[in-house]
Parts: sequence; C-alpha cells; structure tokens
Amino acid sequence: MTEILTSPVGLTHYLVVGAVMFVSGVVCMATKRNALGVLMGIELVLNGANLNFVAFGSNFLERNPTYQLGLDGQIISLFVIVLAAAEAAVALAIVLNFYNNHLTVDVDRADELRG
Amino acid sequence: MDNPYLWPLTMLVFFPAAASLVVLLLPRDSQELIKRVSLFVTALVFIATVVMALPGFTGGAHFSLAEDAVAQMQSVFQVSWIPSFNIQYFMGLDGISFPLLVLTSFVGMLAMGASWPITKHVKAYCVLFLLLETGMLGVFLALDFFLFYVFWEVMLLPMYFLIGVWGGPRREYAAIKFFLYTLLGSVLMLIAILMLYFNSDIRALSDEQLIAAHVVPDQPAALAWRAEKVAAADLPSHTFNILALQQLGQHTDQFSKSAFTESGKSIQWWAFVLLFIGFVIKVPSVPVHTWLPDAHVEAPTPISMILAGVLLKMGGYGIIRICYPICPEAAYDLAWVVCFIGVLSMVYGAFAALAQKDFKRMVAYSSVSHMGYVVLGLGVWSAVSPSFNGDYWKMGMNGAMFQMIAHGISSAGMFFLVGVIYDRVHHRELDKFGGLFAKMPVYSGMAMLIFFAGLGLPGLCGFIGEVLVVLSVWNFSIVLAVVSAFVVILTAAYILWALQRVYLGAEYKGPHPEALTPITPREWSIAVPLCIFAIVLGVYPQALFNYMSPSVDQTVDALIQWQERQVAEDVAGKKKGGEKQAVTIDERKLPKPGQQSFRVPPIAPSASWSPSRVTPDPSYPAIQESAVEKNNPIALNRGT
Amino acid sequence: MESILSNLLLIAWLLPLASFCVILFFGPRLGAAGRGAAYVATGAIGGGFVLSLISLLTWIGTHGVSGGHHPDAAEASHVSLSNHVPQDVFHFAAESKDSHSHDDTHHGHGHGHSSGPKDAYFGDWYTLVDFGRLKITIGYYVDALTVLMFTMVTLIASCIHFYAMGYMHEELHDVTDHEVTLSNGEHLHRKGRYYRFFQYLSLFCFSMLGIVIAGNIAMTFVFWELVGICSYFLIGFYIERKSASTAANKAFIVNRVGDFGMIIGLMALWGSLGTFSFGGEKNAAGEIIKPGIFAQARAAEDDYALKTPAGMLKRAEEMGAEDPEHIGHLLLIVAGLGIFCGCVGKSAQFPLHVWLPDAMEGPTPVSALVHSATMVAAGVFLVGRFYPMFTPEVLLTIAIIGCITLFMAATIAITATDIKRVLAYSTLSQLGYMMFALGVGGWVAGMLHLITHAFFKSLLFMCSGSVIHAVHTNEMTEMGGLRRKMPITAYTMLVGCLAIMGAGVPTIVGLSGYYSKDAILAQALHFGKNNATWDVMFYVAAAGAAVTAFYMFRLWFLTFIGEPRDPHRYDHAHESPRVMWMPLVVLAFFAIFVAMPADIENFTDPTASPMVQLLEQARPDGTGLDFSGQLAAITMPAEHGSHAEEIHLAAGMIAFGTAMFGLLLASCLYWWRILNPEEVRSMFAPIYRFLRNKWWFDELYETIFIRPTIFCGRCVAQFDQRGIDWMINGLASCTRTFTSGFDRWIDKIFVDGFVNWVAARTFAIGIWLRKPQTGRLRQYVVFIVIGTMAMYIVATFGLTN
Amino acid sequence: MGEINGHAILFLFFGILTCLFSLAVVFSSNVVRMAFYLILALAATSGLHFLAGADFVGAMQLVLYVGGTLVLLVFGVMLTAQNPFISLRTAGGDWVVAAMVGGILLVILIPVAFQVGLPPTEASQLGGRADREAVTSTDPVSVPTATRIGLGLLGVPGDDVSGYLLPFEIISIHLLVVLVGAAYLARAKRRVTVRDTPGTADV
Repeated sequence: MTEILTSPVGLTHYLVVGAVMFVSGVVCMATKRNALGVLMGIELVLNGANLNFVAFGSNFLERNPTYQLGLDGQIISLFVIVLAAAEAAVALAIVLNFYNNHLTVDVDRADELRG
Repeated sequence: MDNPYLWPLTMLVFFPAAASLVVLLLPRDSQELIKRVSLFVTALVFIATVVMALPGFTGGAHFSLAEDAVAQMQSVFQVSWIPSFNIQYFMGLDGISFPLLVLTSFVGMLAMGASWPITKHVKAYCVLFLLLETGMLGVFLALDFFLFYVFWEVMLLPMYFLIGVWGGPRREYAAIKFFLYTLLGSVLMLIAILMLYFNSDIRALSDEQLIAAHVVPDQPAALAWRAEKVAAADLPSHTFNILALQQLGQHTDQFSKSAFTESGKSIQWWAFVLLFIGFVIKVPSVPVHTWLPDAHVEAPTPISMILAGVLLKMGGYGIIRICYPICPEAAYDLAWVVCFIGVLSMVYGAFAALAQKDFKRMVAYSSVSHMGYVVLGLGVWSAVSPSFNGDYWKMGMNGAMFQMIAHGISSAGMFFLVGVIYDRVHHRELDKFGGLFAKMPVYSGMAMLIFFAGLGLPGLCGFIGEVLVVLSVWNFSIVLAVVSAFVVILTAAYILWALQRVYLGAEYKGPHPEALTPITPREWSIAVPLCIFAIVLGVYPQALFNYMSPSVDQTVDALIQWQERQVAEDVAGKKKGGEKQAVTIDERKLPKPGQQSFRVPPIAPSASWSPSRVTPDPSYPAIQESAVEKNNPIALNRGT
Repeated sequence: MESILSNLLLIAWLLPLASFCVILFFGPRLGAAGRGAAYVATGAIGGGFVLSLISLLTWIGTHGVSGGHHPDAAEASHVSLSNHVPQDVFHFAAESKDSHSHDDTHHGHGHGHSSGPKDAYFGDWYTLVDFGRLKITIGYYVDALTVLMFTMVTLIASCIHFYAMGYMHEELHDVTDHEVTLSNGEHLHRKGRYYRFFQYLSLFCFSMLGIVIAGNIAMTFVFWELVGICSYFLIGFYIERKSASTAANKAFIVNRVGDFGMIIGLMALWGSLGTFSFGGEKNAAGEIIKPGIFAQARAAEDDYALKTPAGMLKRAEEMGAEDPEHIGHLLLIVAGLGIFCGCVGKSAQFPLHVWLPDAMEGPTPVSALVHSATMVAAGVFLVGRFYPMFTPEVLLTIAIIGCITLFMAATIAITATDIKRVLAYSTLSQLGYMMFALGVGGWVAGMLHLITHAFFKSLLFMCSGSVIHAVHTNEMTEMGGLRRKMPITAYTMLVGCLAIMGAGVPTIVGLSGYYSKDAILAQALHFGKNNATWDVMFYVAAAGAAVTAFYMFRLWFLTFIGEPRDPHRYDHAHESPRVMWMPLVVLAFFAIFVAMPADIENFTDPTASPMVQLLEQARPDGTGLDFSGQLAAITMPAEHGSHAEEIHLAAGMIAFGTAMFGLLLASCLYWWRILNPEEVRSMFAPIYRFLRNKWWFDELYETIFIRPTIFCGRCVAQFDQRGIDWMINGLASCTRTFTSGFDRWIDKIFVDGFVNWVAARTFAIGIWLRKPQTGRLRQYVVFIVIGTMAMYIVATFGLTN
Repeated sequence: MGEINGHAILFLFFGILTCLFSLAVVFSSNVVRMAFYLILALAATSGLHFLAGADFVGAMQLVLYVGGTLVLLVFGVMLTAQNPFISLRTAGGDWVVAAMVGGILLVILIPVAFQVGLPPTEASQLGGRADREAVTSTDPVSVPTATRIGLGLLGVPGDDVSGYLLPFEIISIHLLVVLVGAAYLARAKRRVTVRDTPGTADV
C-alpha cells in the first residue's frame, strides 16, 4: 500500500483517474433525465479525456516514452476546453429553448425524433 | 379351378357386396325393410363364419374350413387373375386371420343392429355398409399382396362416405382427415409392395418352400414348375404371393440388397419402414393417431363400432402377417422402434384420455392406449431367451393378438354404450351426466362390465391380452416393461373417473333428463352378446388360443429359426473373413453362438413347418457343454 | 387326503360364486324385496364355513396340532420335495444363540440345523393360458395356513352376513338418503338395494377365498384385482353419495399403484423363472415337472437356505451383466419388493395408506369384513405366503414400512372423532404391526396377529356399526353414556378393546391380542439385539402399543361412559336386534380365546397355543433359521430365538407397561376427567392440527401426484389438438392453397412475388430499424458506449489476430 | 524507494478528490448539488493539470471551465430549477443498464491504462525515437509553458510543439458562430401554446 505513496507518479495514475471521470460522465449521461445533468456528464467525459491529453503530454510522469505528445497534448486540451465552452453554451441554449417549449427539462420527453 | 374352398370363401367375402345390389333395388322409402335385409345379410355372414369352424362342413379332407390347433394356412385356393403380373385371386385363412374374420362379421352384425337410429339416406347407408363389410372380410382373407391392397382400398372409400355423410357436425373435416391419413398409409404400402415385387424371384425357393408358399401343390409339380421356368427364359419370376414373399424374406437374401446405393439400407429395411408406417396409421399409434379421435367423435355409433372393433385391427394384422415375416432382418433391427411406439401410444393415449371432456373422445383415446399394447406385444422380438426357446415372444404375440380381439369387443361395446345415451340426450359431455345408474340400471350394469373389461379386470377379456403383453416385455426391456406396467394406473384412473361422472352420483346434470329411459330390447340384444363375449374370453381364453396359438407360434418359430440361421451365418462369416456384413445382429442380445449353432441341423425348412410346438430339448444344458466348435464353418453355414 | 382337502376347499370356494350368480340373475325376485338374497348368500358362506371347518379338522386329524409334526410317509397322495427330516423348532431355543452366524458373504444359516419340508398340497384345476413351457393356471396350494385362513375368513364372513341381515334391513324398502341433497333441496329417495349388497358380499367372499387358496402368484393377482373391484363396489355402495364414489375410486386407484409394483414383481419372476407356481407344476401323472418358485429360491439340497435362483442368474447373464451373481440377487430383490409393493397397496401400508380411512364410506359390515378382517389382511397374508422369496434386504424394507405405518396410523387415531375412522386407523396400525413382525423375521407372530386381529377388529367394527345403527351418527362427540342403553354392544366392544390393547396378566393369561402382540414385540426385541442399528424399531412398536391402548379406550369411554352429549340421539338409542348382537358375542368369544394355550399347565409357554402350533406347521421352509443379507448387513434372527425367557419376558413386560400407561392416560382424560382434553389439545395445538389433518398426506398427494397427472393429461390433450392437429391442418391448408392456385402462385412468386418480396423486405427492415431509434437521448448514449466498446474489442482481438 | 514522495501525495489528494466528486455527480439526484460537485471535480482536475506540469492548461481549466462554462451551466440550472425537475428519478432498469455498460467500459479502460502507462522496458526503448525521449524524460525541468503554447497556437512550431494556426482560426470562427447561435436559440420567444401534457407535443 505504501508503494503508491513512495513510487513516482506515472502515466497510469492519470489514466486511471481519467478513466474514472470518463466512465462517471458516461453513466451520468446515461442515467440523468435532467438535460443539465446530461450536460454535466458531457463535461465530465470531456475532462476525463482532457486529463489524458495532459498526461500524455507531460514530462513529469513515469511512462513509456513511446507515448510522448509534448506540448501538443496541452494545446489539444486547450482546444477541448474551448470547444466545451462553446458546446455548453449551445447546449444550454437548446435546453432553455426546449424548456420554453415543453416546460420540462426531462430528456425522455424529447423523443420526437424517434423512428 | 376345382378347389373346394374357392366358392365358400368367395361367397363369404362377396355376399355382402352382392346383397348391396339387392338393397339398391329396394324402394327408397321402406327404410325398415332395408335395415332388416341388411341386418339379415350381416347375420348370415356371421353365421357363415361360425359355421366354418364347425366340423363336417365340407366332408372332404378337412372337417371344417377353419380348424383349431392347426398352424398352416387352411382352405387355400388360388386362381390366376392378372397373369402378366403374376397376380392371383389367392385366399386362405389360418389361426391369425380366422378369429379376426369372426370378429369382423360379429361386430358387423352388431353394428348393423345398432344402425336403427339412422334415418338419413338409409338405402345409401346400407349399401355402403355392406360394401365396407366385403372390404374388411377380404383384407383378412387375401393372401395375394395385390388383392390385399385392393381390398384395403375398397374398405377405405365406403368408410369415408359413412363418416362424411352420416357423421356429426364436423363430419367433413373428420372424414377427410381419416381419408388422407389412411391414403397416405396405403400409398406408402403400395410403394413397399412394388419394391418387394420387383425384387422378388421365386425361383430361388426350394421345393419345400414352394409347397409351403402354395406355389405348387406337391413335389412332382414343383419339378414340373421348375422345368417350365427354366424353359421359359432367364427372366426373374416376380410374385405378389404373401406366403412366397415370406419364404423369400426368411430364406433368401433377395431383400437384403441395398435399396438405392451400394451401402445404404436394405430393401427390406425400406419396405418394413413403409409398411409399418402404413399399418401403424391404421392401428393407430402416436404420433399418427390424430385421425382417430375426430373420426370417432364424428362418426355415427355403428361406424364407430366398426372403426374401433375391426378397422384398427387391420394395422395389427398387417404387422404380424406382412411386416414381420417378410422383413425379419429389418424387423429385428427396428424392434426397439416398434416397442417404443407401442409404449408411447399406451402412455400418451392414457394421459390424453384422462383429460378429455367428451365421452366418445375419451373412449377413442383409450383405444389408442389399448392398441399400444398390440404394437408392443408384436414388437418384443428379443424376448427370445435360450432357456425358454422363444416362449416369451410367443406369449407377447399371442397376447397382442388376443388384445386385438378383446379390444374389438370391449371398444365396440364402449362405443355402442356411449351411442345409446347419445341417442337419448344428444350430448356427450362427461361432466353433464351423472346418476344414470338409478335411471338405467341394466344399461349401467352392462356399461360397467364393458368398461371394466377395458380396464383389464381379471375375468374379463381385457386382462388376458394386457397381462400377457406386459409380462412378455420384461425380457425385452426392463424400462419399457416398467413404463407399460405403469399404464395400468392411468387406465384405472381415466376409466373409473369417467364411470363416476357418468353413472354414479345422485342425479343427472345435463339436458333432456326425461329422455333417459331404460334400454330397449334391440339395444339390449346388441349389448348382451358383447358382454357375454367379454366374460367368456376372460374366463376361457383357450377358446381363442386354440385357434390362434398354433399359427402365431409358427410365425414366431419361423422368425426364431431365421435368427438362428443369421447367427450361424455370422459365425461362419467371421471365419470366412466377414463376407456377409450386411446382416448385423447385435450379438450381445443373442444367445451365445456356440450354444445356438448346433440347433441348426434339425431346422430344415420342411421340419420347420411341423405344427407341433417346439418343445425344449431336455438334454439341452448337456449339449451346451459338448463343445460345438466354432471352427467348423461347413457344419454351421447352411445356405438355403 | 390331498383330494379331500382340495375338493372340500374348492366347493367352499365356489359356493359364494354360485350365490353371486344366483343373486345377480334372480336377486330382486328372491323373496319380498330380495330378502331371500340374504339367505342365499349367508347359506353359501355358512356352507363354506362348515366345509372349511371340516377340512381344518381333517388337517388336524392327520397332522395333529404340534408344530413339529412329522408327516406320515405312508400317505400316498402326499407330495414332498425331499426326505423328511424331523423338524422341531422349539428344541432349539437354547441353541439359537450359537446359531446366530454373522456370515455376511453368504446367507448364513444355523449350524447343525436341518429342517424338513413342510406339508403342502398343490396342484392345478384349470389352465388359463399356456405357451410352450409357460403356463398360467388356476390352482391350489393348501397348507396349514391356507386351511386356517379359510376357516377364519368363512367364520368371520358368516358372522358378518348374519349381522348384515339386520344392519341392512333399511334397504329392504325405499330409502331416503339424508346425506344426499338434490338440486331441488330435497333428500334423495331411492329403491332399496338389499339384494345387491349381498351379491357384492358373495363376490367378495369368492375373490377373497381365491386369494387364500391360490396355487400361484398369478392367480393371487387375478383375485387380488377382483377383491379390489369388490371393494370398489362395496365402498361405493351408496353410489349417490359423491364422497362414497370418490372414496371407491381412490381405493381402487391407490391399489392399482400397488399393483403396478406387483406387476413388476411378477415380471421379474416370470421373466427369469418362467413359472408362477408356489409349489411347482405337475404333469398329468402328478410328477413335478418344474419346481415352484419357493423350491427354486430355497432348494432342499441347500438345506432351504435362500439362494438366488438359477433362472435369475441365467437371466442376469443374458442381460450381459458383468457380475451375474449380483444382478441376479438384485432381480430377486426387485421381485420381492414388487410383490411387497402390491401388499403395501392392499394392506394400506405407509405410502399408500390413504385410501383405507376413506373406505369407511361403505356400510359398516363391509368395513368389518373387507376393510379390517380379510381383504386388507390379504396383503399381510401374501407377504407371509411369499415369505421364502424375500431377501433380508426386502424384509428390512417391510419392517421399516410396517414400523412407520403402525406409528403414524396410531397417532392419527388419537385425534379422529369419527368412530369408524378411529377403527380404520387402528386397522392400519395393526396391519403395520403385522408387516413389522414379518419384516423382523417373526413369521408366526405376524400370522398369529393377522388371525387374532381379524377377530377382534371385525368385532370392534360390528360393535361400532351397532352403535351407529342405534344413534345414526358416526361422530363420537355426539355419543356418550350409551353403556346403559346397549349393554351387550358395550361389553363386547370392551372385550375387543382389551384384546387389541393386548390385555393380559403377564406370564399367566391374556386375551388373544396379548399373545400375538407379545410375540411381535419379542421378535422385534430379538431383531434389535441382533441388528443394533435397527433396534429403534422395537421402541417405536412399544410406543405404538401405548398409543393403541390410549385411542381404543378413548373411543370406548367417549362412546359408552359419561353423560350423553346429544340427549336427542341418546333417547332414541336402543340395543340392536338379536341377529346383530349374536355375532358380536360369537366374535367376542373368539377374540378372547383364539390364541389361548389349550393346556392349562402350559399357560406360560408362549408357543403352547394350538393356533401357534398350527401356524408353525405352515412356516415356510428355511425361515426357521437365521440368515443374513448380501447387500445390507442384517441378520434375520430365527423366530424361535425370541421365545427365549429373557427376551420374551422383557418384551412382555414392556408391552404390558406401555399398554397400561396408555389405558391410564385415556382413563384420566376421558373417564375420571382428571385432565381436560381441551386443555391438552390447546397445549399441543400444532401437533393436534398435524394429526387432525392426517399428517397432510391427502393434501401432499393431491399436490405432488394428482394435479401433475391431470396437468400432464391436459398437456398431452392440448398437444394433440394444438400440436399435432395444428401441424396436420396447417399442412392440409398449405397443400390446398398450393394445389388450388398453382399457376397463379407460380406467377405470383416469380414475377410479382419477388419484387413485392424485395419491397416488403426493405420496408420490413426499415420498420425493424425503427425500433432502436427510440429518440431517447440516454439510450443513445448507451448505444454509443456499447459501440465504442465493440470497436475496441474488435480492434484488439479481431484485428490483431 | 522507501521515501514518501510529495508529488505522489499531492497527486493522490487531487486524484481522489476528482474521482470522488465525479462519482458524486453521478449518484446525486439533485441537479443543484450535481452542479456543485461538478465544479469541485473540475477544480480538482485543474490541480492534476498543474501537477502534470501543464500550468497554462490548469489555469485555463480553472478560468474557462470552472469560471465560465460551469457558471453558464449553473445559470441553466437556476433558470430551469423548478421543483419537479430538481431531482428527476431514473428508472431502476436504466440504472442497471448504465451500471453494466459503465462497469464494462471501466473494465476495458483500466487495463488499457496499465498497459499504456507502464514505465519503459528495455525492449520498448529501442523504438525509433528513443534518443529524443531519453532527453526529455530523464531531466524534467519546470518551465512555464504559456509562451510556447501561445507561439504554437500562432503557428510557430517549436521543438516539442507543432503549429496550430489553422485549428486556432477555425475554433475562433466556431466560437463566434456558436455564441451567435446560442443567443439566437435562447432568446425569449412567443411561447407555443402550452399543452396539457407537456412533452407529448409532436408538432
């Protein structure tokens, strides 16, 4: 157990945390009926992915050097952050519109596109 | 042409048909007269069949046309019919067919007596009925396969109309179902007949076998016959003669060739399967039985009696007369299938009968169950144990035959008794009866008797057949024996339950209670003979076995000898380097070859036809030890 | 000698059949309302009794009443299987301890113990069927047991016929059945069926005597079924009552379950031995051409030790067994168990006991004759008859079944309130004792109990019938104090109760039940001493004795003692007419004395009674010896060992003590009223409910057998109509469609059909694809994730490989 | 090896915090709380970024994400937080499906994480770019990354960064379009006739 405290932090650590965030996001999207909850799930997913990018680009972590992104990783994660912001804005707008029209934010009601 | 048996048997068979012409001439409106004439005809036929068994009829070499304790075919005659195909007008009877013949005429007479309530198109009804009787009698007497097939079809058509015109609400459905099922069977049978015909060549038979098959009367004639055949050409001499086919199947390997390809199933395997399906539809056995409940439910009472009492027996008759003797090898291989189908029918029919709400339907399913005993009893081939010399198998076959007769009586009785109350109250709902014992005591008493006969109560006819069959199965397969014994519980359950619902209880629960009057003398006089037969056969079964056993035993003996020859050939074949591989006998089931082989010499074909029963050799165990060497192939390999 | 006995018994046997036929055809015309039928039937059975008595005396005249009788070698017609070696089992009491050879590999038997064959005459009257060497016949097998049973059955049957003349007199005129209510609310009126009752009784007597005299097991089976059907008719005598006809059906069907096993046993015998005959098959000259089943299993040259018959070994070889000895032995066990299975059904032993209590729906004389004294005892009789063929394993099974039955039935009897049902359960319990006795090796004990029980139980039933006749109810809760109104019934019944309880002064004298029950318990103790694993059965049997005393006196006290609980019924009660109480007195006499030693000096000797001596004459060859099992480690101790002083005294004392305890408890509860039964009941409420519901056997069987069977039947019927017929009809309609428009159909299928098919398929695929398009966001998420995972998995495992 | 690593402790702190709050988001049913937990989770993530040496990205995470996007979300929550929607219950079946799918995903991801993130073995170091990695991985120096990122975004490729001018421009346009679109979508409109059963409107 102490090994986790004494050994240097590696890529794996980050990837595990990222995986947990990602899965949390997915589950969140799959279970929340509130449209905003779904949005939050999306944020979590994006952040989990982001964390991976950062980790792959970092020089400070124990890792297999084959997977070295360098600063590219950070730049990509910046793009992700920006796109997330944009996505959040649009999604929020859609949610509000939906709310205006249907007086609900329950995504299960939004099945008008069903086959 | 001067055969003394030609005219008596021909007249017996065609008398009803001829009488039907007379009936045609009668005025349409005099229904009573038509019925009386028909009844008179059927009664005459019955009397004729009984007289056949009485001594001193012909005054010739035989005392009677149908003597007891004789194994061979009796009263045989042959007339060439279609010479180009070697088809003959060839009839005869033996202990297997004669009891069925009597049963046919007996049930026919009673069924005609039960036809009085019929008021629709009486003339047509009687004509068809009489034609039907001709067909039935002919089936049991025919010894030419083609003739057999013709009678088989002749019987089919009147039956179709009798169900389809005089039946209940769903009569057309039932009639078509009956017709199609039976037609399927006959088509398969026809294929098998042609297969056997074109693969047969009676020139391969020895003189004794030719005589036994009634191809030639005696030794000199056989020589002459052979000379003629040699002179004619080198063409094979095909035959429809059932007896000759039996000899061919048992003594030659003509039917052991592969049917289609080099190494497929043999001709007789295919023939057996086709014939067996054809007959088992008639029996009927699960899973080809579903025509029976519908046909019975829809058919009028007398036709149900004929159907259950006679028609079902033709399946069993065909199996014992045709399937087994002609195709012994296939029968041996498929004995398990036959027995399994028998047991399945017993269990299935009993369970189905338990759940029926319609009285007649229940009786129909009980027929399926009871006829399962017949199939099972016919199938217990491997009950041949060296210590008892095939006695168990004989017992099984005799039991099956007895069961056919017993079922002919009890089921005809049951259907008649159901018909009696149906005529009164016009429904058959088991749950809507009750209390008939108080209203119709004599009728209920007779019904109890007949139903208990069906239940297999000792002292009544059903017991003997069932117990003989069940007892003989043990040495074939313990599992099947236990299952078949289990059926006695189910049988008791469904019959007693039905009796309780119909006859016992405080009061009648259905419509038309006022119609439940005591039975009329006419009904009484139909039910009483059935009751008497049920009791007599139960108490004195030897009356039937005197006729039946010799012929059945002879059939079984012939098959056992066939089996012994196979074993001997197998042993010899092994020594020769496995020349004859087509015949595969499961040797584990068989008695040890060394013990059996020494028995081959006395079984020359001529000896095999001696009517005396094979009595076990008292010195048998001693001989067992006197080593009969396997390395003496010449002594063992007796080709025929 | 042989011809005299067999002919006497033949006539005695056929008399009831003649009576049956006469009543069947002329019943209603015999006297006013068929009154004459009773005289015909009674005359027939009475004549039968006289003839059997003569044959019994003839037997005693030639064989004496000592158990070790040496048959007269000069007797010309006497059939013996080997030279006669004097057999005197009683001399070996002291020796018995030595002879407990614990030889597990073989059937051990006593050292220096040679036993001769018993006396038995056998032969065939009539051949039913005959195939080569296989033969099923109607024949006779007469030994001391046959003669004794014949006499006992005819005597009791005669008494009951007399009794029934009185009891059934209501049936002489029109009857109003108060238990049947019609749909219009009235009670049923019907004609009397006096003559029919006697017709059935006669048929029953014929069938029962057929079992007794049967010379082979197949004949036993035939009459076995016939008594079954008589029982069916008699239980269902009141055919209008639904309960009666249901009980009749139940009785017959449950018996058929037993018969199913019996048929298996028959098959096992028939398939390997080829004969059913007990004694052997004879030719016309009277020589034995085939040894009987007993001789095949216990050959004289083996000193009558049980061995697997040669036929079974041979059969096992034919079956391809690797170890024929083992398989052959199994066959013998199967045969024994199968036959016992039939006895379980007929004698209403533990798993198949449910029919007997319900059978009390029949008239009381029927209960007395058929369902206590004779028919149900036939199972025990058959076990006794078939005894030589039972291996120790089978005997152990018999003992266990008997032990369970005797205890279970006794406990149920405690809570029953219907007077006839108490007696029915008591019958079950006593039959359990008999089976138990036979199972632990007490052949004479079991048979003795069979005979004594027949007397006192028929007495008890007839007394109960007398009470019912007087008060018109079966419920003991509505009786009480009847002793004053009907003293003869009360005191004869007291005799019966004392007899069934086994009352007596230890070592001095007792009623008939005292001797038989002591013998059973002694043998049980003896068995327990030899087989420590199973000694618990002795204690169960001893406890059963206490329960027996308790419920019998509960019955007596509730009926005859105390204040009347239903004054109206009490006021109308009266002593029965003489034709009814005379048989009671006769039977009471026999219930007291039937097993009593004849010699006053010898009262302490348990074997001194003539009855026991006669039974000893009938003891099957070789069963007087110890023998042990092949599969299970059991020793069947020889019965004479139980006569040893210490065993017999201990058992007797225990039996006496327990019975007294039961009697005291019953007195406390129901006579002196020291304890309140209600309080006891509420204290043991769960147990009371359990017993009151008869251990829930009826419910259990309903659930696990009847319903599944009916369900199975329905399934089959449904399958028939919905399955096979559906297929056939479908095939038919397909064919019809096919043939009716073949060309159009071709057109359609190849021109339009194909195009339409493509279109329809496309459309259908579209419709099908619609299904996943739910429009639900969250589901899409799940789909996406699943798709991703699938891609990953494919990429990892699918592409790399 | 026995010495406790401060870097690891900090990582554990932030990592556990991140995981916990992510899960809290999942399992909380109240949307307001979810938003709060999400903020905490993302903040903790930024800590992880700092720890990984990505100072600029961490800052952006805090500023843009936590400060911007999430505030937007919180506004959304507040605008729609009427009582029935604060905690919408999810059917049990959905939970089971989601848990199964999520579980399987996790089971797939975690092994991959271990497989990918393992320290180099001798064999793997013999890859094509072995020398270059050897330099960077052996001597990590904490250098501010903002300048280099900025240069990278302006299309100047450095020694460990490629040029991203075109994506940068596209993103800018994209942001503009999105903002306009969002404003258009979210504008107050004439409400459509409110139906009795909201949600079934399928016009």
